[in-house]
Amino acid sequence: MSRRARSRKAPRTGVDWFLTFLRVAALTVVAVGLLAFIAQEISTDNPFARWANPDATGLTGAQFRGLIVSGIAQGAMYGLIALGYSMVYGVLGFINFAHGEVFMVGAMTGMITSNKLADAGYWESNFIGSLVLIVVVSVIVCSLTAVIMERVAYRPLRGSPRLIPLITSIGVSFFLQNASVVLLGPAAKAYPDVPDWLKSKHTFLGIEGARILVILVAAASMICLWYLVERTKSGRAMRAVAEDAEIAELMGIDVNRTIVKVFALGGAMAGMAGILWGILFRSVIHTTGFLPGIKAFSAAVVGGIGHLGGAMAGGLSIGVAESVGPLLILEPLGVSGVSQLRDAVAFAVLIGVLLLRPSGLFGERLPSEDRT
Amino acid sequence: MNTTLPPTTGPQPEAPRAAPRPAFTHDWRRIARMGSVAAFGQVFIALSNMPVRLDERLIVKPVLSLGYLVLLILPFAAGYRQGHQIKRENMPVCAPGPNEVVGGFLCGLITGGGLSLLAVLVTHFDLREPLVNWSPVLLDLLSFSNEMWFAVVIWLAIGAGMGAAGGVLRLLGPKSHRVVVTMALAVAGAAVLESLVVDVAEGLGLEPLTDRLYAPRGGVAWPSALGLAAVSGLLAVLGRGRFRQARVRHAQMEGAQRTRANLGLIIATAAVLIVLPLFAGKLTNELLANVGLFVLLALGLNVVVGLAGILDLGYVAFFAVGSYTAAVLTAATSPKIAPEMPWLVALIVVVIITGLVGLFIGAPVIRMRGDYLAIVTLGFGEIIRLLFLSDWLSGWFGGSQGITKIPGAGIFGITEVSGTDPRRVFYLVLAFCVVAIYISWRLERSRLGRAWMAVREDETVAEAMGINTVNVKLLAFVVGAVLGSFSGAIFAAKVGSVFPASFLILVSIVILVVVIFGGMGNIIGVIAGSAVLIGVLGGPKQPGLLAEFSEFKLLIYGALLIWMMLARPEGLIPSVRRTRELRQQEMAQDAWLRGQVDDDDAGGADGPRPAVQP
Amino acid sequence: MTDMQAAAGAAAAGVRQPLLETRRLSVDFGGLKALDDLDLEIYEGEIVSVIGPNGAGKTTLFNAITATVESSDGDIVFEGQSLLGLDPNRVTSSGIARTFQNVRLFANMSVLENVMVSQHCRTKQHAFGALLYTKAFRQEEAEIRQRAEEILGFFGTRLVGYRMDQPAFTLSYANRRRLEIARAMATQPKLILLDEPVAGMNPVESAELTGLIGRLRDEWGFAIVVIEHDMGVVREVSDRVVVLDHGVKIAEGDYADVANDPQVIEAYLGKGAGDP
Amino acid sequence: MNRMGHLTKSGKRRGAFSLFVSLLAMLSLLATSCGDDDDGGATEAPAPTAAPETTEAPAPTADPRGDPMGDGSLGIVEVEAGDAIQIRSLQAITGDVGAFGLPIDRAAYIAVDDYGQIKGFDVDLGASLDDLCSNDGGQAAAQIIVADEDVVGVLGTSCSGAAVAAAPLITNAGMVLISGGNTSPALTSDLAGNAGLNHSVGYYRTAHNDLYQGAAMAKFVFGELGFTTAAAIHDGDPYTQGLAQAFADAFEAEGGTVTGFSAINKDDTDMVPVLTEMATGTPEALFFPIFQPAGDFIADQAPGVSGLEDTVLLAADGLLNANYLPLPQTTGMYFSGPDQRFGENVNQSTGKTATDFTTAYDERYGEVPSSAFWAHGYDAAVLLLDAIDAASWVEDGTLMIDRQGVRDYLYGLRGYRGMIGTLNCDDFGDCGSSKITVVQNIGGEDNVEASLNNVVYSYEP
Repeated sequence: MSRRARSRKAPRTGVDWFLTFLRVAALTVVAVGLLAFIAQEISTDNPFARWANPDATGLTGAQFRGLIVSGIAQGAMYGLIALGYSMVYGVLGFINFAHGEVFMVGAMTGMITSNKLADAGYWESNFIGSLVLIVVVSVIVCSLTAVIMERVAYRPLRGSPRLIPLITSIGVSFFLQNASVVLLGPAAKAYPDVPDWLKSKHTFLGIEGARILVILVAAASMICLWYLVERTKSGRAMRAVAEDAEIAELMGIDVNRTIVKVFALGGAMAGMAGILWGILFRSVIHTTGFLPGIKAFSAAVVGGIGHLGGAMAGGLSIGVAESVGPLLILEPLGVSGVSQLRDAVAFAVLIGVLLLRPSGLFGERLPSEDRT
Repeated sequence: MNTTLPPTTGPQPEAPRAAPRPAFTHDWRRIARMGSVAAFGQVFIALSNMPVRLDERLIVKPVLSLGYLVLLILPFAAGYRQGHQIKRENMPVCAPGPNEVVGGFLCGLITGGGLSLLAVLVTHFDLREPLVNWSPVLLDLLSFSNEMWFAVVIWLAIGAGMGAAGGVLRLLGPKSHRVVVTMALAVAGAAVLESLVVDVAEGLGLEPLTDRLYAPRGGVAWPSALGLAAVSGLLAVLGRGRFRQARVRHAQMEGAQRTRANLGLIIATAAVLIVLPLFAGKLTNELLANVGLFVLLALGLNVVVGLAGILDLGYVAFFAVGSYTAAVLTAATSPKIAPEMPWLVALIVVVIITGLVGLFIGAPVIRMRGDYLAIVTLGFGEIIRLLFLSDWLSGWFGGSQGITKIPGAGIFGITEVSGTDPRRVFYLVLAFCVVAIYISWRLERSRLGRAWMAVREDETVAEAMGINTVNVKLLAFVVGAVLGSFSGAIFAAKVGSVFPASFLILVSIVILVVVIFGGMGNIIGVIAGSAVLIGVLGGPKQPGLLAEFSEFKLLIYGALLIWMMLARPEGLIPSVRRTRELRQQEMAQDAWLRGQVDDDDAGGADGPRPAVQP
Repeated sequence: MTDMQAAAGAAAAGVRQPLLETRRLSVDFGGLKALDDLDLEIYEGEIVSVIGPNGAGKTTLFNAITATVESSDGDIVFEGQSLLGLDPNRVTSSGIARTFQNVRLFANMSVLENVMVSQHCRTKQHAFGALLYTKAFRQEEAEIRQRAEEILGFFGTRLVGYRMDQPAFTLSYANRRRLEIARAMATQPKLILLDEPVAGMNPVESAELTGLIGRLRDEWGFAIVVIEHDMGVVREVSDRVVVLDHGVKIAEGDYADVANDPQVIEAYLGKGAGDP
Repeated sequence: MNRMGHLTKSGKRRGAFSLFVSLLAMLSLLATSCGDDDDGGATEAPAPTAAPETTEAPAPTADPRGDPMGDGSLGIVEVEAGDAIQIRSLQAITGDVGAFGLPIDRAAYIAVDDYGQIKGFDVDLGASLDDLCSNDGGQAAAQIIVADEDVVGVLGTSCSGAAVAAAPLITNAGMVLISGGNTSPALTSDLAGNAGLNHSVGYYRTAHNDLYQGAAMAKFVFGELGFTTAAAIHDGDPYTQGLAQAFADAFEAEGGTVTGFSAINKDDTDMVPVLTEMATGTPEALFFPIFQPAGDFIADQAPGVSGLEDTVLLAADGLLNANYLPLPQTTGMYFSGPDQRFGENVNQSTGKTATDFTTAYDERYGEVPSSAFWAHGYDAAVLLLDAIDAASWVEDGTLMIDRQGVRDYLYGLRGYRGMIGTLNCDDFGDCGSSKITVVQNIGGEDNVEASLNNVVYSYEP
């Protein structure tokens, strides 16, 4: 059903007409906003620029670049988290809602370890070593968390109606988030200060070092993961299970083990993202995982779920869209206080993509039973 | 092997009982595993500060506080649980004996060991950073204000004792079992319901009674606790399981008899709900009103999730739209909309607008796969809250300053319902709950309701059977939205102000927990779920009877959701249909074993009707 | 059954209009042609069997007719109206019902409810009727129920009695197949598409069902298209047999003609499977 | 024993009703027999049900009153000998806002202890209630409070949103609500003699009105720093939005230009978009009266955004705390807030100074107060106790408290020397000292105290 292309047909029912209207309206809003923005950039005295928003000022090149870079850095983290969603969805066909919390656990672990290291003085004296250490610790902790989660909450539910594991994962998400509150306290917790080269803006093209680091590490992780999944035996097992678990089992693949590996890998990626988050924003709180988690899932869907490259691309799209969207499209349209609507823009991107291209930018790769 | 498998529901067939197992042959790994899991849980609870906070709440004064109770329950449960025998076909069930007690003892010992270890660690290491509750206060609680070694010994002893007690519970016959459970429930219930009981007793002029029952400043006084236990134990003995019998009888009733019985129950419940608030004070009425608001929300979500099988995580959007529409239309202070409408008139507009918003949100999402739909609705819920919050639309909705000075809900000029009089709010909520119950009850048993169920079962086939799944699902979405908006409109009139902060995603999740906990697809279950969760633990911003839990409320909600899904996915009070769905394999097997499945070679179905229906 | 008489009259007059007609119907699965330029006519009151080796495109044909998959080319005409572009539910309400190869009941609804819910497209009462509990609503509910019981009664004692209130998943395999047919009947179609109705049944059961298929046409006036592997059943029920291979119609005619068609024999033998 | 027999004989046979009756009988029997065991609780305050009744009767024309305030129009609360005067504390004590409300809540307990008895009667604060920093939370908690008709006054709330819903309930019940943390102008007045939208008679506060703080910051930026352009960011909280708006209005009134006014969400971490939005107006100063952690990110990321490199960062009391000031990126920032130079201010009723208070606080809770309004909370509590003292008299060993008298005392308050300075209540319940200071952060772990005292501008209307 879901694969049925409807493009060939004209709208038939009221719902179809409405959806067509929505698609057109969404595209119109984006187009008009963008045009007004471009008009603004050409000249702020332009009547078209002033049409909706008389106070419009436009952006300078440096500001625009800043927006894009911050969007990419943020999006790279969404992408890393999205990989976990995408892999689990690809294999088990359900949203592990709690994956965002695994990311939070990673950021928290990093915070605790780095503060201990800072107390011991090692953080200042050997920053790179400390960084590697906290990454290792956080990756291990996150993988473990993900694996335990799978064992305790999801494995007993395999084969039950679809919504059941989804609801369970909402429970797990809630539990982890609030466990962090009661164990670690509700206040935001800071990472120790990072060296100046991460904060300085003169590293490369005036981009902050931390953002470059985030983008590089995310890219590297992505490549490693891609290699693991596409080029190794375990990776083949994963893809086989994703394709059809029953047949994979018949072919002698240990499905449980493979699923555990998928969770562990997803957890590792989330742990990595958690550390990057900590390095970039240097503060973590129990809700750190929730919205980024949902946006990361949106990213996975936007990219085409089950598709690794798609997850990354989706993450970058959502990151950049929520970064530039408010100023590029909403402000020229005369909306005030646009930054407040950032999350709304991110979700609007998700809805828009699903409206225009239901299987995501790169197409879905789903377990066989979900295709029909 | 699978310990997470729930015990099957319904009465177990009486299996032949073999002689008790010897006292010291155990599945040691099982004991070690259960003990350490429980120990881990103990340490988690201790470090979550729950015992310290809950220590303020006395159950039996001065012997037992809720704080210690939560620490005692785990070793007890572990001890009880390890005595559980996995039933296999043709395997005789061993009669319980010393084996269970010894096993419980060991299990409890390991569990208690967790806290003992914690006491040692707390003394020697300082982990206050990052574990905020790693403090001398905790040690003080664990050691009963003594030295560390005392804590070590006492928790080993307590753990072992509770574990053994759990084992002993296995030894008891069903009758003593019932008596013990009744006694424990009576005392715990009296303690939990304290403020409610006191409040109602005051209205009935029974203060002398409650003054004796409860110690000053809370908790059941220990002599009263003993008395209460004695009385309830006695009642349990005298009752001889009549309650259960009555339930079984009711379950077996049919046709007119059943209708009569149900009618009787409904009338009795209605009478209690109408009369009780008259005698109860503000406290009880406020509680009832809050529970009622959530019943309304949960009934609405139940239509969407329970009947049509659409997991809507942005349900709070409709609550918000209902509240804001009512606020904008009725409040004189609201920006933009000038003529202030009476509440009832506004309600009509609220219904129309929420219906439209339901359509607007529903149309794009309704064709999506179930789990995409969940996330996208969540996104819509957030978008709507952000729009209400935004500076951009603050000219309409007040932005972060919300809308205040919302007048109460005037009912035909007879009365005005506002937050100052929770009793009236409750009656108003009650009236709407009745409407909502009627709507969901009638729709469930109509052509539309059947179509919803078909869609929930198999959308492709439903479509192939001529059901316009898009329209049908959309209608479920809209009906749910409208029911939710009722709650919103009452909420606005009750609180007298609306702020975007009342409409976080959290609310959606809490409503979902309520529906799941109560039993998806079942009206009675949903009501019971709200009463227990919202009434006792409290809602997102509403205190419950156990206000001390407020810090841990969400944690408990999360744990409850997981546990419910693993152990009892059909909920507290399941709908028959839902149970079937979730336990299809088990039930099909059972039916087969009981010979209910027709054997085609043996001819048609005109044989004798089987005695028990699944 | 005046329709039938009219159709028969039309047939006699030589201007026999097919009930269902596919014109150069093609279905494309990413380059793989599951159906290729298929022309097919089904007339009123006719039982047509569609046979062919596995993967011949039989179920795809059903799916294309019921709009479960999108056809890439050609046209499907039912009673003179094109079905292209209709949603599956509209196809059903225009008068085509189907069963599924792998029985797909509403497992947790009772037997009776399964049949009642399938009358959805033939009934009108909406939410307001149910809420106000109007006379029309009650009347319609009673009618739905009565019709459901009547349909279930068609299967003898198999599905009536206490079994009507049992959830569908408790039924035996054969009864599930029967219930599927009952459900299809409840949509009040003119044409029923049966996808391997006797698959997995023992000989006694399949003989019984074969009889039922004939009665479906005779007593209820449905035109029927059957996909079947059991050649005994095919011989028994078919007025006409259509043979598909690789999405192409390779033969058409009565059973004897088709069974002796060299192309058909090759299609089966060439696959090395089955014996026509 | 007769009734016991009744229970065993007939309770068995008759249905549920007789069981119920027997249960009641049994309970009362039990209760009478254990009646003497209550002495364990004698030193503790009585349960609410055992507490005395409120008489709605008109005030006695009696002479034993001395000259207490009030005319009895709102009823008299009678406290019998041995019972305690009931007041309550309603603050945001859990969650992330707990850091703000908890010190105010604790201050109330310390104040009650410092104050001692009133006319020989103990004061009971009961268990703290949580306003959850929201209107619905505030209302639910207020409902619990007003269910107990013996309560005279309530200390709270922490958040203005909670007060909006709680104040009408509490003041309608004849009680007073005194807040140490609310600053919204809507709760009192616009300072020009017009009652705020949510003003209730019987509501008071010792915290300043936002309008003062907005004006103070605006005057500082325009007058002292000499800037003519500024931008403001809030986080969607009623408090931060109100303050940012007050600043923007005041700044324009001074003659400056507000080049940007926008908002973030509390959960946001990447501030580049909002900062870029602000940067398009190239403001000389950026005011963000928000909380942590969002405040950390703004201070951290602002210098990196093109157009804001040299913008001066300004924040308010929400960030003026020991967690924020040591952050390296906040060095040099300006913060407006209530005047925290309590110095040797002595509360005239308890004789305590701020130092006494913080010592006591540390002794009890093992930490320093985590927000700026604890002293306001302390003064609020003492004001309530003073008002009760002024409006009460003892009659036949019973303490009579005139609810109207409590209000009269508070509305008439002039020149009261509190810990936060001199308190005067206006007709709308604004009692705060209204002294606003702007401090500049010196920076570093060890300079928090010094930074708090590094006042660069002070404002008093």
